[in-house]
Amino acid sequence: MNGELIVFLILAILAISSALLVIVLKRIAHRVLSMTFTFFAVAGIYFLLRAEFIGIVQIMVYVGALSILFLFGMMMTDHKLASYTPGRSLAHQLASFVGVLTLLYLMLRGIFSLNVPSSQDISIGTADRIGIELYSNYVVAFEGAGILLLAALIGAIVLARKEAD
Amino acid sequence: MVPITLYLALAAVLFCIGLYGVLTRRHLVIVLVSVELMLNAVNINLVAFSSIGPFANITGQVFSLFVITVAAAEAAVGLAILIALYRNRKSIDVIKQDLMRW
Amino acid sequence: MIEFAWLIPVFPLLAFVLLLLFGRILKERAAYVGIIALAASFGTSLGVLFERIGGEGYKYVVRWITFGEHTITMGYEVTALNAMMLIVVTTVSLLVHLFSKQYMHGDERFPVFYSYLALFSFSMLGLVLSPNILQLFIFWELVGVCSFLLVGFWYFKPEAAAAAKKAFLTTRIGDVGLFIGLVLTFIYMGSFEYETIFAAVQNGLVEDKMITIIALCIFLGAVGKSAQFPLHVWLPDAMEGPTPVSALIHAATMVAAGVYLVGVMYPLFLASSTAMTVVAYTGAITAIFAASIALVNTDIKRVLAYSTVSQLGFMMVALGTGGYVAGLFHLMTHAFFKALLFLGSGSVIYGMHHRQDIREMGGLWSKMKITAITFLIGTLAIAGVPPFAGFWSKEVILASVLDSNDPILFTIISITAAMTAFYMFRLFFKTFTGKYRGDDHLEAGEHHHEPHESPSVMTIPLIVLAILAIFAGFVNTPFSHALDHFLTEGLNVGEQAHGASWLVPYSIAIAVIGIFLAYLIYYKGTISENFFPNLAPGVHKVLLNKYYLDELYLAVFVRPVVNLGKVLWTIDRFIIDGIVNLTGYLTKGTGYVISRRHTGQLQTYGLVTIIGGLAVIALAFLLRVRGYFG
Amino acid sequence: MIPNVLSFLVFLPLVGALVILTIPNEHKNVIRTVAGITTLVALILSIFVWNNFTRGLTEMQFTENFKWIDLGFVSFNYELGVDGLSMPLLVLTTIVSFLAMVASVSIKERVKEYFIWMLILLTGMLGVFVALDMFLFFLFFELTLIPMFFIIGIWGGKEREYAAFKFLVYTGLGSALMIIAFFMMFYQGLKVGESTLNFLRLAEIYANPAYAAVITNTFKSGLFLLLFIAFAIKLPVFPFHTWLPDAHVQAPTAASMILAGVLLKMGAYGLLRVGFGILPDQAANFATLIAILGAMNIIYGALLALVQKDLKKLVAYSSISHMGIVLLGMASFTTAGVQGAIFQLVSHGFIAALLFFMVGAIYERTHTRMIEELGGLSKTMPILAGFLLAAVMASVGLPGMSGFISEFLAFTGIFWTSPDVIPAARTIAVIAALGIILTAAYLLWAMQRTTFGPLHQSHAHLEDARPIEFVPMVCLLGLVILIGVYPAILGDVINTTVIDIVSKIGG
Amino acid sequence: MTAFNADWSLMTPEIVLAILALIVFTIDFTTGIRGKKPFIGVLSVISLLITIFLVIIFNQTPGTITHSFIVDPFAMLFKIVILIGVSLVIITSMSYLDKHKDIFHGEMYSLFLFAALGAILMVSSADLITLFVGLELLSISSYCLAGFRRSQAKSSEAALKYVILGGTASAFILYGMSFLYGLTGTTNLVTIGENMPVLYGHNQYLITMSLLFMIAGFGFKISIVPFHMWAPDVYEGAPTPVTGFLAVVSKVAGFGILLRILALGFGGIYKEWYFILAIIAALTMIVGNTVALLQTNIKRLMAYSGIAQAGYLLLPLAASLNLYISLNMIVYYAFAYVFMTLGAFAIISYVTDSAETEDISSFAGLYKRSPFLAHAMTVFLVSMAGLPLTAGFVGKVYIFLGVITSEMVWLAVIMIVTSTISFFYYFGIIKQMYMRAPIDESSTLKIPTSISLVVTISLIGTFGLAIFANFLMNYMNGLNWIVL
Repeated sequence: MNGELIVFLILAILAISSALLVIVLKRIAHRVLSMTFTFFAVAGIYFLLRAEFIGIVQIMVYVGALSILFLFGMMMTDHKLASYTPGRSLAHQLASFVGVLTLLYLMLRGIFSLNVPSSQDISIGTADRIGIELYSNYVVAFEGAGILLLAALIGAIVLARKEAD
Repeated sequence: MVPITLYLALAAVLFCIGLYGVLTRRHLVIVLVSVELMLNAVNINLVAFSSIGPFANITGQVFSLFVITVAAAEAAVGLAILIALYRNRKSIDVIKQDLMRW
Repeated sequence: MIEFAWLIPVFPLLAFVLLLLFGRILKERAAYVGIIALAASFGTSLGVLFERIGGEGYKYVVRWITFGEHTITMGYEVTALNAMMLIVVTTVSLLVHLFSKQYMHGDERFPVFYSYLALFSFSMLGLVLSPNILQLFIFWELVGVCSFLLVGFWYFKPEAAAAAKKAFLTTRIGDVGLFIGLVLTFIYMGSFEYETIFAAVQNGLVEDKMITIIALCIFLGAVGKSAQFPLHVWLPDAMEGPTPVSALIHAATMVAAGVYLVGVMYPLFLASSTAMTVVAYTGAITAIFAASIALVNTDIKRVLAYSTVSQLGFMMVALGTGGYVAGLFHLMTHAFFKALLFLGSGSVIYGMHHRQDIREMGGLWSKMKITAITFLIGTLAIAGVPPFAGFWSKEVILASVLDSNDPILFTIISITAAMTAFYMFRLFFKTFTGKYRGDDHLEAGEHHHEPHESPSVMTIPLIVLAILAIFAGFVNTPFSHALDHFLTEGLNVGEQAHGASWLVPYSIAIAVIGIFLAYLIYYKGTISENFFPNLAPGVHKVLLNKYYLDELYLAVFVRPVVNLGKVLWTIDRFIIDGIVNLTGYLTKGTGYVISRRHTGQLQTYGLVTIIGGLAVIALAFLLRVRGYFG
Repeated sequence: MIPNVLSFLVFLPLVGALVILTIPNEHKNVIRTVAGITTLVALILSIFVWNNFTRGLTEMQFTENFKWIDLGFVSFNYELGVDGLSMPLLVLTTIVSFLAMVASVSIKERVKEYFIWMLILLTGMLGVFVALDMFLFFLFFELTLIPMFFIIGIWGGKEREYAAFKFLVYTGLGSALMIIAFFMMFYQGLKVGESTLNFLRLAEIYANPAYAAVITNTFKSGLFLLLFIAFAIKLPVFPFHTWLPDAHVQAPTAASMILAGVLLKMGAYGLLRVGFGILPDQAANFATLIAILGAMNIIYGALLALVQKDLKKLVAYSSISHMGIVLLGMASFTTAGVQGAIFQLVSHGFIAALLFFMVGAIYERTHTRMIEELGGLSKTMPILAGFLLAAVMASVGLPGMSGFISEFLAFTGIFWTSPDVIPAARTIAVIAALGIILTAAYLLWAMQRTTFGPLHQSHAHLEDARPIEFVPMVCLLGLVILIGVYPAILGDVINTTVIDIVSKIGG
Repeated sequence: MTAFNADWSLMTPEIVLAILALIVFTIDFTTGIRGKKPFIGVLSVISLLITIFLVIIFNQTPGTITHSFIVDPFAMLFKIVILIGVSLVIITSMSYLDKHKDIFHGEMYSLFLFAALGAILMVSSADLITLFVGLELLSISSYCLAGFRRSQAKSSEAALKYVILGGTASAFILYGMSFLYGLTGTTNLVTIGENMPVLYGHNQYLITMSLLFMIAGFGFKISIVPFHMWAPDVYEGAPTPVTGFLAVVSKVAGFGILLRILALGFGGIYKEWYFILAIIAALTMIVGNTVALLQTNIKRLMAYSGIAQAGYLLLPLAASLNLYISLNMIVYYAFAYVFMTLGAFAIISYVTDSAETEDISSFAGLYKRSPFLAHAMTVFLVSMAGLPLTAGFVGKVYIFLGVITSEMVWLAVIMIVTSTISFFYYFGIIKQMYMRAPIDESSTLKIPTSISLVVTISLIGTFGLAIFANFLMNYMNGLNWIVL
């Protein structure tokens, strides 16, 4: 059992550190890269949680699609900005830091105050179970999601479309 | 067997890192990335609960599926807006985006 | 006849309305409207008087207003007293109407003048006929307004405008006292009806202290109207008005209203010895005070004005010392001879082309005979020389003062009587005897006017009044107390004093002393005019400046009030309103401060949101813990 | 007997406004006539009501009632009715409004809008006086704000916008306090199971000793204080008066007439109807305060009027001073006093309207309101000067005019008050009485400087009163004198209600 | 019961709207991306009207599909409000689009329709997932719409701010939801609501936290202080009809969903959170009304006024009242709000366009240039200020009465005082219209039919709701709002 814990800790550290790197690194490319690592780590967490399907989706969508998307976005805009020093005023940064930290403290406090027995039998998130659930109880949401993607598509096209012609 | 609280803690940390990123980074792409981080944190929560939560069931993973979808859509739209903005302002520096104030 | 008494005031009222509407068309014919109306009233009041002497009274009232379960009525009533007053008022008024026709000739607002006169006559007669004291007060105020209008008749003269305001305001002060007095009367005696009030007083329903207070309040009103000290200051200024007005309002009728009021409320006063004393002494002080000023004043009308004040003082003394009849008797006689004197002076002024300073006159005896003779009669009357009217009334006053055996009062009155004789004859001598001094005072470019006798329309009233001034006194002499019985019957006003036998010679003596002194100084000149002034220059100066009372009032009352107003206004604008505006600015300020947080930086927004959110939630829970929100 | 006559009366002006809305701008005279006729009809209707009003009844008359908005736990009802308290004010409103309409001929531009707003204003004012439901009352009370804002803000003087906003927000705040008090009052009633917004029902509930446990006296006192402040702003009572001079001075003549003639009265009416009607004991407890404030108003207003340089401001401050008499009368809690207060409401309504009209007429000719720039006006315009003099005399409280009656009654009342209602009543009264002198002082002084004295060169050739101007002047003066000479005509209508109000204390 | 044997007729309106939206989009798609397409606008409006009709038909009888989709009066009324709102917005934008060539017409209409779909889906969903999807459908469409004036930097900037902060807000909501799910094991609000009291007993802290996270998130969507910061900028930058859309539709929908969650999910532990809303409401009213005093840009001003209005709308929730009464108030005021605000926005959109400035001075002398618009605007402003004879007045008094009866006098005082303050800026606009001379005397506005249509409808609504309030009230009094 300890093995699982170790794996978890590795993944967790990986996730957190690469997430921090996203914040602190200078070169934009590096940042996006470290973001990818974060997503990977998270995917790992999912596997650790026996949520295979979600894990795979995570890898496909985030690592696959989104990272590329962000890279494109980064390229289509200027990357010189990357060399800037993080320009927010110190006061601002400090305030944000304090604020976020307080929030984090409150959250963690809540999380550790959690007094429920975590169930022993791990329910395995296989595709079929998810599929059945999806098409039985959440079909409405599913259809909605379809429309949502369409809307996003239209919006994205309209906004990103070149002004020419 | 890893206690659920650790997963939740991890999620909380990621969430806050994302939030901090949103609040302080100048590069808009990174800001968007940070938002994605927050959503990821949420996902960890959901999946953790759905696997080893007190009332473990599959719903959580379905939920996270939707979250991922939405996150993707949001990212796409976000980047589209980013590009439109870049066309207009020739900059994606957050600090420069203050045509409207007070 | 007597039940038609209501017609008496109505005639002038009609005249007033008529003139108001058609004055512009009527032009100077307006005079006839007024004269006819007054003649009618005069006739009616004669009839009323005779019936009243026949012994019948009459009273008629209608409901005026009801509040709660109290009802106040209005109407008219004929009593012995007001029957007499009706005659006095209508007579003088009628004569003044006649006189004015010539005197005001050529004035562009001639009809307006007559309409005012009519309105005044209406108010005065209404006052006299009032069955209760509230109605009396109503007309009391109305006559005040008429006086205001007439004094300010030549409104474009600043002095006139100022004088009018002064007259109204000063009397107003007294009126407020009277007003409070009335309210208290109503509260304590439950009615404004004279009978009820007197009954309440006699049956001791009201404690004496309150009676005194009420009496004094009412007397304050009288002080204002009758120009008693210290509220007398308005009357001399009121001489800015046309002379006939002075004759009618500020000599014969309105100023006497104060005395009349005291007379009407006499039982109330009798019930409070304090009140009586106050009345008596106020009268005495006023009398000698005014007389002393009259000694040195050189404006023919003002001298008369001060003498009026002084004479009113006499009446008050009389009433204050229990001389009910004495006071009212003098009121009647004084009305006649003072009206005579004023109209006389009016005639003189008319003859002198509107110059009033006696130092510019002199030697008019030859130039305007009738005026001079009638004026002399008036002077003799007021000086108290038998057998003229003034003598008799003054004699009774002395009697009642003596009867009250108060040596101080008696001396004051005696001295004042002497002074009266003196200054009146000073006036007469300087005006009519000696040589004409009009030309000495000609200013550059002003050419000589020959003084001339006034036309008959002016002299006839003089003659009529002169006759009255001679004979009016005989209604009440030590030998026949006709008026005495007439006024006092069925009325509880205490026993009337009939002076000791030596009073007649005594009063004659007093008069003669005064006259003789005047004769020596101003006719013979054996004593220089400047003898007394040089003797005590300070006193002379004080007298010339009327004891500096006007200046005093200005400094003590008027200026402080105005300044207070200014201060308050500043406070109002900058502090009270300032606070209001400040609140507005503060609100805007808050908005500004908050809006500055909207920097347009989305990350600031996020930050504010996070911090703010935390703060709000913290606050919420804090308050919760503190026990708000139950 | 017309059914729902009150509704007709209240909404007639609104209909008139709609009619005018359909008339094209350029037909100014048509618009004027329509407005005039509408108001005239309203006036006739109100007089009809006045005549058919049964004297000597305490009950509401001509009542109408139907559920308007049902909220389940309570319903906003449409309830109308008049009693001796509202009857005179109703007629006052129609009369003053009609004359104001006549006075509005001087309005030359944007005639259409102007009359529309005037008519809406009229609806609001009438509604306030006949509404028996708190919500309805509040509705009409607020409704008056909007048109007045426009009238001051568009047709006003130099500072018009400032004045308009000040009026809007300041008196708006007043009605805000009012509605708070109203609903708290309602809620306390709801607690004892009585869900009503009707003034009369609430009066019964609050008088009912059975509920004393829930509706405590402290609560009542707080409520009364709130109400008092709310209405004090409208009345206005020192120190809440500062909106009044601005509004009155800046407003066009007709609006000033209505402001002083009717709008101020709404405050007093509310105080009597709600404050005294529902919380008589508390009113009695605060009587001393009210009396002192009344005296203060009288003196303060008079002193400020004394030093004004602007004739219209002077009149405005005189309004403040005269409202003091109303307070004084109310506070006395005697039939005489309260009746005096109501008399003062009516009489001041007419007198102030007349004064403002005169000032307006003078301003129209001389184009100045500064007292020192006037003077000797009697020479060029004797008739106007004459009427001004009459108005001033009425304002001074000359007997034979309505002002005297109210002063007399109010002072009788305050002198009469039992010491346990107001300890130092007489002292207060005597001090207030000094105000009478001051009133005479500032008004006559103003006269001396405007109509009397040497003529100011620039005003050598001024046109005297026009025929149309005689209508308001004669009517108002006539009414003032009528009431002054035969007050019973008004007194009989109010007396019963007054007795009713007074009888409530200690009950 | 699973989705297969559920009564799908309940969903007819949504389904139909989805289909119609797709049809509209396809037509637009086939007619090329450029050029004016008024017919598309008309089509969209028609489809919305059809949907309203269907809503009224099919949502009369309460019912549910797998407990994730609920139909009840609450849902129905909110749907009607929303759909009316969207239709008015679309009609307004028809004239707006005529002036602005740089906007793709068809796409705009389609996005409006999708947003509407999301909104109505959201208000009638009782399941966190469905709800979330609906919400995001609405939000994402709104992000895009805000940035639709692609040539305008302001527009893009607005969209950017909106999308980033909106995304963060979503994250907050989701984070809160995740705990809710985790502790109950279900995403169904009804079930959650049933377990809530017990649950709260065990995990007081976490429940409160998740609630607060959600309040923060939804607070952002309905722009209440302190989550309102984005609103002014976005409102200013977005195309005016979209501003109207944000101010009305997303706000009302947001309220609907917030109500749904609080009522269904957390109704059991009401006492634990109402006071937070009370404070938020107070702040919202104060901030909104005071800051609005200084605004010179009309759209920005409307943003702050909208914030203040949100404060009023929040009051019934904050005041501890019987839920049904609160719902009465909110729904009534929502109706009033839709009409007065969209009426105002129609006029604003038209006037600011023709003046080519969004400064308040663009309204100068409007009474001369177009009396009708001026008078109408006056009515709407008066209604927003809460003065008589308008729906705003009745609604505000009603809410005020509610607050008083909940014994939160301080809140009532803040409400009434701040709304008195609001006179300043609402009448400030009126001042511009009536007491200022127009910039150029000559120009009289030719009002397009679409605008006058919206204005007229809104006028009728604003007055009708006030005078015939009883119809709506009676109907609502009889309602069993939420089927559990």
